[in-house]
Parts: sequence; structure tokens; C-alpha cells
Amino acid sequence: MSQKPLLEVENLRIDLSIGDTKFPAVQDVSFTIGRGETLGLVGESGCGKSITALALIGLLRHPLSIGGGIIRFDGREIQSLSPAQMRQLRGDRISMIFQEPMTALNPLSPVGRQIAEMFVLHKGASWRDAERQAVEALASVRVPAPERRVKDYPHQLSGGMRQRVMIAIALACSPDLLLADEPTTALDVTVQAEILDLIRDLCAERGTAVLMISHDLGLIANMCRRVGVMYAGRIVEERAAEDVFRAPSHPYTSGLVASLPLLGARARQGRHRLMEIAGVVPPVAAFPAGCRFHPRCRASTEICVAADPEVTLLPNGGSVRCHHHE
Amino acid sequence: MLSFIVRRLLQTIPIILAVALLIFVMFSVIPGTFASSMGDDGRGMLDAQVMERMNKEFGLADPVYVRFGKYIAQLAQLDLGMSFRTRQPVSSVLADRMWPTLQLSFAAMMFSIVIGVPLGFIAALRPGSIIDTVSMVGAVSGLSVPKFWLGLLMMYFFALQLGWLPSFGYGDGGLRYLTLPAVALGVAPLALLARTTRAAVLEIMNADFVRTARSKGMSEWRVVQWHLARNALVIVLTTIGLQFGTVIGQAVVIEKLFAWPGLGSLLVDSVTLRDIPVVQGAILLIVMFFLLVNTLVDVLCAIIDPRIKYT
Amino acid sequence: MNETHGDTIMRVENLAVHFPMGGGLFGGQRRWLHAVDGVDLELKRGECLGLVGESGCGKSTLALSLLGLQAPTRGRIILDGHDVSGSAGKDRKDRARFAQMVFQDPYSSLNPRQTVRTTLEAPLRLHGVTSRSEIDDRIADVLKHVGLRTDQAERFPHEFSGGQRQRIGIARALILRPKIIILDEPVSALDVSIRAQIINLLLELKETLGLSYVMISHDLGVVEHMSDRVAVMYLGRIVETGGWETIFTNPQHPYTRALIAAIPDPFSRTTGVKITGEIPNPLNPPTGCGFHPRCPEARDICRIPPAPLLEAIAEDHLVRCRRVGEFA
Amino acid sequence: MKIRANLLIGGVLFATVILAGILAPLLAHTDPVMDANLMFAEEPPGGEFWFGTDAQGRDIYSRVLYGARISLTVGIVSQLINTVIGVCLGLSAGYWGGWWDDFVNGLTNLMLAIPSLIFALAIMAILTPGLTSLLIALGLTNWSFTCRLARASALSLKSQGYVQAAKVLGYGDIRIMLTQLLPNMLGPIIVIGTLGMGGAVLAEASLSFLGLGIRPPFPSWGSMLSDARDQITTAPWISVFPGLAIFMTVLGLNLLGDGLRDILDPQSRTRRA
Repeated sequence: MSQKPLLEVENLRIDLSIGDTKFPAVQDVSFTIGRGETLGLVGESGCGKSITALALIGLLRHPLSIGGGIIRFDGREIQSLSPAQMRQLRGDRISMIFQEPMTALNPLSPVGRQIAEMFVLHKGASWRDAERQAVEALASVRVPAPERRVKDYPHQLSGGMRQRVMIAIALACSPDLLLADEPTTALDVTVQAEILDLIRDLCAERGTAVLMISHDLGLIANMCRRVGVMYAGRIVEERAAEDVFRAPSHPYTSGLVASLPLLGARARQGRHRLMEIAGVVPPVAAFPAGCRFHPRCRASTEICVAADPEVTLLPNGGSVRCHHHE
Repeated sequence: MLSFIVRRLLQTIPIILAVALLIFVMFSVIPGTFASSMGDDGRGMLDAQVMERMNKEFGLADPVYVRFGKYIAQLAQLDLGMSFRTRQPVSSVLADRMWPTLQLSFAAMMFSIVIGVPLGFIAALRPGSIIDTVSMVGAVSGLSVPKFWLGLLMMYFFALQLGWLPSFGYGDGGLRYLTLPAVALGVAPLALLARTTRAAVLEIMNADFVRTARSKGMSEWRVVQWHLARNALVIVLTTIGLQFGTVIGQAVVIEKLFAWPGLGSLLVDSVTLRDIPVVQGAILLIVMFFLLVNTLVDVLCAIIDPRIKYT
Repeated sequence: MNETHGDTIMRVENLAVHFPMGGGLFGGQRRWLHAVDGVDLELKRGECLGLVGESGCGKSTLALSLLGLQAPTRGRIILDGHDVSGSAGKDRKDRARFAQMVFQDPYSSLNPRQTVRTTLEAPLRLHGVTSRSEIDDRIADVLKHVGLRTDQAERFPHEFSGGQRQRIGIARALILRPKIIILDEPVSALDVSIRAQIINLLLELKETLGLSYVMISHDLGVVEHMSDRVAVMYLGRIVETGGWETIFTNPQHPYTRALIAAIPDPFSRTTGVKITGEIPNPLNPPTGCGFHPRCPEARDICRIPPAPLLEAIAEDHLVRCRRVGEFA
Repeated sequence: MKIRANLLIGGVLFATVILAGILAPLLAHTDPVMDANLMFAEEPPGGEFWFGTDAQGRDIYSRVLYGARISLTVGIVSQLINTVIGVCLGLSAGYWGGWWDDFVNGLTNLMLAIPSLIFALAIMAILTPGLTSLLIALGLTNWSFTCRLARASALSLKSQGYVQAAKVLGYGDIRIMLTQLLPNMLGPIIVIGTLGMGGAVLAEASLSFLGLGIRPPFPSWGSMLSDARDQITTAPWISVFPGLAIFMTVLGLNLLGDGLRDILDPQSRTRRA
């Protein structure tokens, strides 16, 4: 078996077309995911984390399009694949879970059938066989009484149950890579904990690599070995998960960590005024020149306005994109 | 399932009763009765004795609520009263005229469904294409054209100039006679169905579950086949049901233009002559037919869409 | 800590809100949804009471009835010594000057067709402030408090960012100079990097204006940071209440413990004790303790009706659990 | 940014019709009613009579111009009545809910069950034919879509934070409906109103065509077509121009409505295609 990483993304650029103008919603994004590895992408709304995932699975739609860079999956550049080849990959080897379990399933189709479609599409199974496998798939995501639940329609299931169905669909063909886009944001905390456990366990069993996307830094750090922090279309810092909280290197990351009221912090240290990050998240069409974080950054100097910082490798692993990193 | 259908049918009864009450009250406040309107018609005043006799004969001398009570009681026995004009039972007058109207309405709807729905579908699958642009320009024109004018023009070209089809009348009730009025009547619902179908398909195309379907690795054709068609159908069916009402309403004009012996031309004639029992009966029949079609549509939707509960 | 936590500004006694479900002409049997089912609360002056629970636990309905937007089925609400339970109509205006609300979503909570000035001026006029100069002064004053410039008052909501919109929402809540503010998930719809600004602002305003807060949130980190006292709700009932430190360092109810354990710990990849299953249908709640189907500590005794009582196990620490004495 | 073709064309068409109606006395060659001259009956278009003459020898061009006045009056006024009824009922029903909502819902279903043209026809039957009766008949029979839309908007808007906030601030119900709900549902209502105006113009033409609306000799496009039917073999132009005028007016309104929908109500294309 080759030691090449499962997924390599180099200098990915995603354009947002507004009229005739194209704005880089994602730019110079590079990362790799090894087989069975878990990478987290964390960032605020509009930072480009979700569309990065959509680009990986080839589901960007107008007004978004890949504007440059290379996505190499298992050694093959996916941009060079024909639509039919891409379809074979999608679902079978790369699959995705979306944020909204309420709308991500077809309301007019029983969930069992929606799972069974995977076996018909990718394994050439007959519908009868596929329906049987769907029961097993539902059982594997720990849905009680799966042989009855397969006949249910999405509206008969709770949000947590629907997200389990989504996971069953996504993992039906034991893919190499699972893209999980805010899979628990719409769920209650106790349900979230169960769903996260489920993803963790099932992917470990199957050797599936995970790209986990969330705005919740704590969740990402808990779930992933490595974390990429995105801001305004760029990965500003990529580190081992523990380091992101303990010793953040980019001013944005450290600002974010200091601004979060972490559970247990007050009990340990008493109430501090939270550190604020000034300003607002810029919209895609108004990303600032130079370092995109400079208007909100405490450490900003002239060079941050003038020049785009390069990626710097950090001594103990990881990288940061900042002129003044710590 | 059966109980669902029965319940939906039962739910239409209050509406039918309300319609009966509404038109009854409306025509009870008419300034002047049939008898006096005959007087207006230029045939000279009827003498008071005749008027009184007629009012009595048709039970018009009683107070309004008594008349409504009697009316409803008769209605329950499917007795719609007697035509002022022909003195025939209204029900038999209506029975003669019902079939041509049903024929015309169904033909118009079939024409609009068979062309409109696929057209909207194709347009939505290729948004911005020539076929999309042309069909949508066509659709807005179809919605805007007065149908009796269109009928008149078609009558001129296809019947009078080209001589392909008869210009008016029921004839043997066959396709040759049906074509022109059905097309003239069907153009507007065709246009509306094309637009609705297109909008519905476009909306579903952007739905999250279609994105899920794509993420499974389905081809666009599979997505349409497995996930899009049924969902669009629910919206289209509802529109079809509502359009039936509009079509029957508009049939009035087309029947008059093409001298089609249906409920519509009967209704216009009866209104002009204030033959009120016939007017009431015709409207009630049209409303009942509309409700029946929509109940059918509801049942179909409930079969397709599991979110609609059988309650 | 300052010492203004003196007297009680709001007391809720045995409050319940039940909604009729179903019924109607051809519908089935009419049933009652017990959204809020016997809640006792006390809010002290200058205090922030954190109300924690998952979706459907009744915390939003409770907030609406505190504001007089939802008539309670039974129970009493005592604001500053006045019983306002059965009131409506004219009292709506009185209550408006006493209690206000900050909403979760800064986008849907501002009327897109009104400038900031209109949003702030109309309530003043409604409440009898008609002098031009007084209106201007009060608007300028409240904008200054929330960190906006006076010249921004002429703008429409869409010209502001999410964080600024939330500031406008706070200004609207402050304009009538209320004593209590209900905060409904005040930061959860905001970008992560903006939340600290709003949390700090709210805490400052509480001190400078002497406000009391009832804060609804599912974000335990925010609740711990902001609250003085905490109440945990489950299926329309309070299952545990106490000072923030008690709740977060010494939780006793298994549900509270599960909630805290469910928060992903950024420093470890392990997870704490978790509960399974989902929140039961409130139309058909479990017998006995509502939490027993999901409770890791449940025994037969927990299934026996009636529901357990909210009992004090220590000074200012109440727990609704029959087995509370049995676990350390 | 491409200028919306439908808005532009629709606006131009509608503006043309309005101008034609307003300026009819200046543009017309003859009096539309009085100047009948059997000497010039059924003259084809051209020369002195741009659109030809009808069976009574009246100038069709002048009659079409004056016809715009009737069509526009009926279209605008009756749709205005419909909109007011629909908004009042729908807004209050959606906001208040309860028995009032049930009642309005029942009324709307009732209105939907009677095809509107038939309903208008029935009303015309009990009134004396004429402009006022037409306004009443068409103004009372076509509010159900507006009502449903206003109700649905009110239902979704009343859970918005700013409506809740207005309640918390002590606003009365009427004030909330007028200041918080109405301005935010106006866009879609204007769209429906514009499309409904086209429908009213068509309905007026239909009723007049049936002899139950504007009666001859007054120049309504519909009644002109009714007269023209008998001359379809000998003088087809009599049918062409009034019909074309109706078509252009309604097309203008429909295009305008579509264009306004793209601007005012971008999310809901399916609500009523």
C-alpha cells in the first residue's frame, strides 16, 4: 500500500461570481488528509469551510466554481475526471453529511429506500437486496427497531434520528473519506454528543477519514487530531488539536480562544472580561488586501496591510499564515 | 384510506350549503322577480293578476327564510325546482347540458396538462436556454390573451379561411367540433401549468435533499427520476385541481362563442332572462363538480405525500 | 461581587402553560401539551438567572409568559410585589416598562422597513414621551450605552452587521428603561468572534443600569460565564436550581450532569457519561420522573407517579430527583 | 446587471395603455359613441380610418382608445377593492388566529369553490349592467388569493422577532398589524395585485362580451368584440384591434407583475406561478 495521503489539496481557489466579477471566496487553501485520519476545519460563517467541502465532492454550483488549484484524491486529480467517473467516486468513496437533517432527506421517500439507493447505485444490488442491506445500515447507526424504521418517512423521525439516517447513507459504501459539514449544529447538546460518538466510532471501524467542519472550536478540538482554522477564505493556522487551545499561534486563533467562555473556566479562574475581537467578519466581496485579518488584528503593522503573509512552518509541527505569529 | 375519502367528501358539504345559501340570498334581494322582469322585456306590463299567480305558482310569495328552508329540503331530494322559463324540472335541464360542459372542460384540461407539464419540466431542466425562453414568453402570452378573442381568431382561420374544422356548434360532439373550443379554453391553464411546473421543478432542484441525492453519486437523470418527479407532481396536481374551477368558469365565454350547448351558455341565457332556479342549479352543479375534482386531487396528493395525514 | 443581590424583583409560583393540540370539527381527540408544568422561580434584583434546557423543554414558553405574551394556565407571576398573572390589555403597556426582551436572531428581530430611530422612537411615543428633545436625548443615551453612534440612527437594519444588529436589539430593549430583561439565546446566532463583544456589553449594562436578567441559553459556557443563579429545565419542569457554582461544580440531577458531560472537551478526545435516547414527546410524557427513560441512574422507583418534587438538598440548591441522596 | 426585460416591456405596454386612456379625447379622430355613419360601415383599415370602421361605421381606432378608459378603470378600481378586502381579512386572520381565522378560511374556501367569473356573472345578474355594477362584481369576487397570501405572510411574520418585540413593547394589535406586518408583506401583495389587475381586465372583457358588463354602444373592448363576431366573415379587422388591445394591456400587466416579483418577492416563485 502506498503511503501517499488519501486527499491532497493544493492552492485551492473557489470563485464567487457576482455579475461578471469573480471574487475568491476561498484562496490558497492547501491541506492533506491521510487514510483514516481526522482533520477539522473551523471558522465562522462565510470563511469558506463549507464550500471547500462541496468542492471536494464536486457539488459546487453556480455562482460558485473552482477557480484554480489541485484536488488529488487517492492519487487522481478529481478535476480531470469525467462527470461519470466523478459520480462513481461520489457516495462510494467520498460522501458527505449536511447540516440540516430536516431538509436533507426527501420528504416523500421512506428512509429505507433512501439508504438502499446507495447499494443500487454503487454496488449493483437489486432493490430487494438493497432494502435488506438498508436495515443493516440503519442498525449500524444504532437506530432501535431498524426493520420498522426503514419504512418511516423523514417527517416521522426526530432531528437526531434523521441525522443518523444521513450517516447511514454516507457510510453505506464504507467510503474512504467522509465530509461532515456542521453535522450537529441543528441538534441539542445531548443528541450532539451521541452523533459525534457515532461518527467517531463508525469511521474508526471502517478506516474512513473524516473532514469535520464546524464553527465550534471546542467540538473540532475534541473530535479531530489536526485542526485547520479558516478566516476569510484562507487557512490561517493548521495545528495539532491540543495546540490550538494551549498555544494558538495566529492572532485570530488566539483571539478566538480568549473570547470563548469555556465551560469550567469561571469555576477555575473566576470571571474575567472576555477578550473581544474588534470589527466584523468581512463579506467575500470585501476581503481586505494583504493579510485578511489585519483590520481586526491587535498585532497589525504596515507589512500586514501591504503584503500577503506566506505560510510559515512551526517548529513543533503545523503551520501558520501570519507576519507576526507567536 | 376510504374513510379519508369519505371525510374529505363530507367536508365539502358545508361549502355546498354555504354556496346554496349565498346564491339563494343573492337572488332573493333581486329588485324584481322573474314575473316583473318579463314585464321589462318590452312585452308590455303583465297585469297584476298574472304576476300574482306566477309568484304563487313558484312560491315567491313566502318570506325569504321559508323559501330557503323549502329550497334546502328540496335540494336534499335532488330537486332543484322548476325552470321559470320552460317549466321543466331544473335537474333535467341541467342533465342535458352537463355532458357537453364536462366534455369541453376535460378536453381543455387534458390539452393543457399534456403539453403544459412537459413543457414546464423541460424548460426547468435547461433554464435560460432557447426552449426555456420561448416557452416562458409563450406562457405569459397565453395567460394574457383573451380566450374568446383567441377563439374568434381561430374560428376565422381554421374554420372560415382554411375550412379544416367546423366553426361552431356541437355537431355530433366529436373531436372535430371539440377541438377549437377546447384549445381556446385550454391555452390559459396550459400557460399556467407550464409556469407552475417550471417554478416547482426549479425550486426542488435547489432543495437540500436534491443536493443529498447528488452527493450520493446519482446522475441528473436519476435525480429527476427518483427524487424530483414525485415532489414536483404534488405541486402540479394542486394547481391542476384549482385550474379545473377556472376552466369551468371560463367555459361560459367559450361556450357562448362557439354556440356549445353546455352549462355555461345555459347559465348566461338564464341570467339574462332571470330564470333563477336554473341559475342556482347551474352554479351549484359547477361548484359541486369543482369540489369533487379537488377532493380527488387531495386524495391523490395524500397518496403521494406521506406528510398529509389521513385525518 | 457587588452586594446589590437583595430583594426579589420577580417571583413565579407554580406557573403552568398548557396548549390544546388537535381537536376541531373533524379532528381527533383534543389533548393538552404541558409546555410549562409547574415552575417556581425567583429573580433577585441585579441578578442574572440562567435558564438551561434543550429544545422543547418549555424555556421559551416560560419566557413568553413572563412577558405577558402567553397567558398562563395556572400559577402566579409577581413582578416587584404586584401579581400580574391574569392581566392583559392595558397592563401590557405597564409590563412593557418593567420587562423587556432581547431576541436570538439579530436578523429577524429588527423590522427591515424601519430605521433605528423609528424602532427606538415609536415605543417612546407609545409610552407618552412626546417632547422632541427628550426623545432625542433618550435615543442618543441608549445608543451610547450599546456602543453605537448617534448618526447611525438614521440607517436601516440591513446596513448593519449581525453584532451591531444585536446591539440595536439591546437598545430597543433598554429604551423604556425596564428593570428586567429576558435574554433569549442572546449570542447563539452571532459569529463566534462577535459573541464576546455582546457578552461583555450585557454584563456591563447589568452593572451600570442595575438590570436583572433572565437568560435562556443552551450554551453552558455562556451560562456559566454570565449567570449568578442557574435553573435547569426538562419537559416543562425545573429539575435542578442553585447558584452557578453549585450547578457547574456540584451538579446533582443526572440530567444536569449529562448536559455538562455532553459538551465536547477540547483538551481530550474522550467523552464523559452520556445519556441515550431523545427527549420524549411532551404530549405523552413518561410517568413518574420525566427523565427516567434516558436516565443512567433510573430505578423502578423513578417510574412511579407522581413526578418527584423539587427538594432542597442544601442551602439554595434544589433538585427534582428521588435518588438524589444515593449518588455522591 | 441585465435590466429585466419583463419589467421594461411590461412597464412600456402598461404606460402606453394609461396614456391612451388619458389622452383619448386628444388622440381620437371621432367621438366613440356618437359618430356612427352607415356610409362608412365596415371600411377596412387604412387611410382615414387607421383600424377601419365597424358595422355602424364608427372609427375603431377612436373606440379602442376610449375603451382603454373602461378597461383601466375596471382593472385598477376592482383590483384595489379586492386587495383591500383580501389584506384586511387575511392579515387579521393570520395575526389573530382562532375562530376569526377559521371563519376567514371558510370564506376563502367558499370563494375559491365558486369560479370567479361565474360568481361575477351571478352578481351582474342582480345588478343593472354598467360600470359601477362591474366594479362591484369584479371587486368582490377575486380577493381569495390576496387573502391567502396576506394570511400566510401574517402567519410567518408574526413569529419574527420584531413582531414579538413590538408586543413586548406594549403595541396594540392594530398598530402591530399596520406598522410591523403590513409594510413587510406589501411586496408580494403588489405583485399579486398587478397580476390580478390583468385578470380583472380580462374578466371585464369577458362579461362585456357576454352582454353582461358594459352594454353597447359604450366602447368597451369586450362588447366591441361581441359585436364584431357577427362580421367575422365580412370584416375580420373589427375583431382584431379590440382583442389586440386587451391582449397588450394584460400582457403588460402580467410582465410587470413578473418583473416586480423578481424584485420584490424573489424567494417565492412557486406561490402562484
